[in-house]
Amino acid sequence: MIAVSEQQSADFEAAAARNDGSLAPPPGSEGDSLARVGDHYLCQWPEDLYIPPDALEVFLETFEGPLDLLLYLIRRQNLDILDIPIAEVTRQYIEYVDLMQELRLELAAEYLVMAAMLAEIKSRMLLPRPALAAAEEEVEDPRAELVRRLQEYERFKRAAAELDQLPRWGRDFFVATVDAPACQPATPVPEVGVADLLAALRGVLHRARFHEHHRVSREAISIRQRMSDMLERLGHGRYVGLEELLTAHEGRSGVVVTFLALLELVRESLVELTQAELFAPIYVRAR
Amino acid sequence: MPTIKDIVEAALLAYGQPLSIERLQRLFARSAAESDSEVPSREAIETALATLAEDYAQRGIELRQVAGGYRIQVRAELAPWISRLWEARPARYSRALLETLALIAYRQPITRGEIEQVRGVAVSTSIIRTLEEQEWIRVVGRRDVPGRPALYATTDAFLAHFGLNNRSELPALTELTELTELTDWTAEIEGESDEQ
Amino acid sequence: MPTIKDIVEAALLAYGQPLSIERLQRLFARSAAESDSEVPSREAIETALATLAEDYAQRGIELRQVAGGYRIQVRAELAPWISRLWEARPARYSRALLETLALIAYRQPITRGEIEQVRGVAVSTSIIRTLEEQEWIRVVGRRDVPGRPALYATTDAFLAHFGLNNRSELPALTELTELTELTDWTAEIEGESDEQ
Repeated sequence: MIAVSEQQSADFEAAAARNDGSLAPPPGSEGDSLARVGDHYLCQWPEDLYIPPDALEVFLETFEGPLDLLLYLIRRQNLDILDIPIAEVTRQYIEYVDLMQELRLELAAEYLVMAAMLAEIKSRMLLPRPALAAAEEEVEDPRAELVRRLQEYERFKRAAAELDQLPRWGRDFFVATVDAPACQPATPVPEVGVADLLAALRGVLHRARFHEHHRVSREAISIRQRMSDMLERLGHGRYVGLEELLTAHEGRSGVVVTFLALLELVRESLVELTQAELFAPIYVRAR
Repeated sequence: MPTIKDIVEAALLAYGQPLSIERLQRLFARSAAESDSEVPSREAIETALATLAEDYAQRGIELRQVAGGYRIQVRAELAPWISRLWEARPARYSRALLETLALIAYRQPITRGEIEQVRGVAVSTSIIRTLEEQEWIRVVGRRDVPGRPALYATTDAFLAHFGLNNRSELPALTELTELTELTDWTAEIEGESDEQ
Repeated sequence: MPTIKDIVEAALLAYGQPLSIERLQRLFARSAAESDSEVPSREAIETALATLAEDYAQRGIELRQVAGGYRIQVRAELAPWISRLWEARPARYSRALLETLALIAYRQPITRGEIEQVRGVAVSTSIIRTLEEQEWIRVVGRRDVPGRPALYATTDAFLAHFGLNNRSELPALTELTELTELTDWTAEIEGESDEQ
């Protein structure tokens, strides 16, 4: 049974004494006692409300908040959610809240808000309704909003339970995977075309106020290209005969380009020309 | 030379996550950008998938359409044997987490405040974090109200985990009963007065 | 009722890592502790594995015996297709990289310092390394100035990538000049109309 302090016991006794006799307690005094069965009040928890104190915290955790507790109270009594006996349910709800407080459990504010809401609905229902109004206009049932919320919550409570029942990866089924040792992730090359290159160059030249560009022509490109080719061909420190570099099959313009490239390489001190004696073969060497 | 079916099967097994038909087609493209004559048609991939499904009919594995793609998985009937491979029992999720997940799944996009409204209790940050770490939910935007709260939605990983192809495969939500059925409450009050 | 072969295959596929024969046997034990009459013999597991290996002979996957036991893996022959699964979306090259490449293409052979001079900013080593790894540029010599800086030039791979037979097929800078001048000119016109 629930352990209660001496002070609380005294309170219960006082409450019980007050309620001795057949007179019904005035509204609002019910909170002093723990429960009411039929027309008398109990100082002890009825069996179906008994929860071992150690388990109460666990018990509280099993409820996902005030709506869940309320649903439990309604469903336990097999009541229609659309037809909640608000007075009864409110009393039971408040009993639970009191129990939580008596056990000095950290009570979430939501539970107290719900208790207040229930009390408010109950008081509104106790107020007499104007007879005419009842016939003519729709007066909303004070329970309507609560019922709506309970229904909505219950839908998702069920949906959550069904979600839990769905076959789940790692519990009900397993995904087939195999190793692919030879399949290394490829590093893709970004798509880039000549146009991108040209645009890039245009940008940089434009920014740099590159004043040479009016001199650069298609030939010039070929010359620069030829300069690279020659440097590559020369390798480092190797002597190559000039005749070898100026090949006739390139045609006149080819030879000219090579020659200009050579001159440019010399000018830029990238290659040196050597000649053992006058009219001897000229050798080119990368510096 | 491997067949389309061989490549599709190997790809599904190697990837371990759902692959769409488009993605499977792209395995055959020479380059990512251009459309390639070697790329099999949608129908060819579908035929390969159908043949695989038939191949697996008498086996412990099955081809399933999940999260908009295809995946090969071990049949649920074999779980009693296969689950012994792992020491740890699969995680059990709290009701709070499942209810939060259900609200996000059915009501997305939804804010934390809206979830709390329905559940009647605060949603703990750890639940949101757990769901985000599982990659079952993600922030898809912010509601244009004061505080600009994050809007949550479920992900493909959520669908894949629960073996769903799309959200319409979620169990149907129970219908809401019309509130007009609320019985006349004066009767109840009268009954109560009788009691007293 | 699944066969031993079905369970063995499903286990290998579900686990995705090598499983020893002992481990596979244990899947059939009623409880982890006691030895069970239902546990198939080593030979029975080996027979199942051999049958699986045969099943896979004409497929894109294979059964391999590795250090920790047996595992199913994708055949190396399928790598060209399967590797594409992990292809990241092609990144975009930075403007800095493209400008550097353009300068090397048009002004080769060129040193890093010269590129920096034109661009007005330092050329990061990672750009040069990327271009070298791509095999689009290479060092063709060194300029005979203090520090002997490397001279960069474009390669055949560069030409091949851009669909050029040789460097003279690069759009001429004259065209570029005209373009630039044209834009400058229109910009001026526009500037004038603004003033009006």
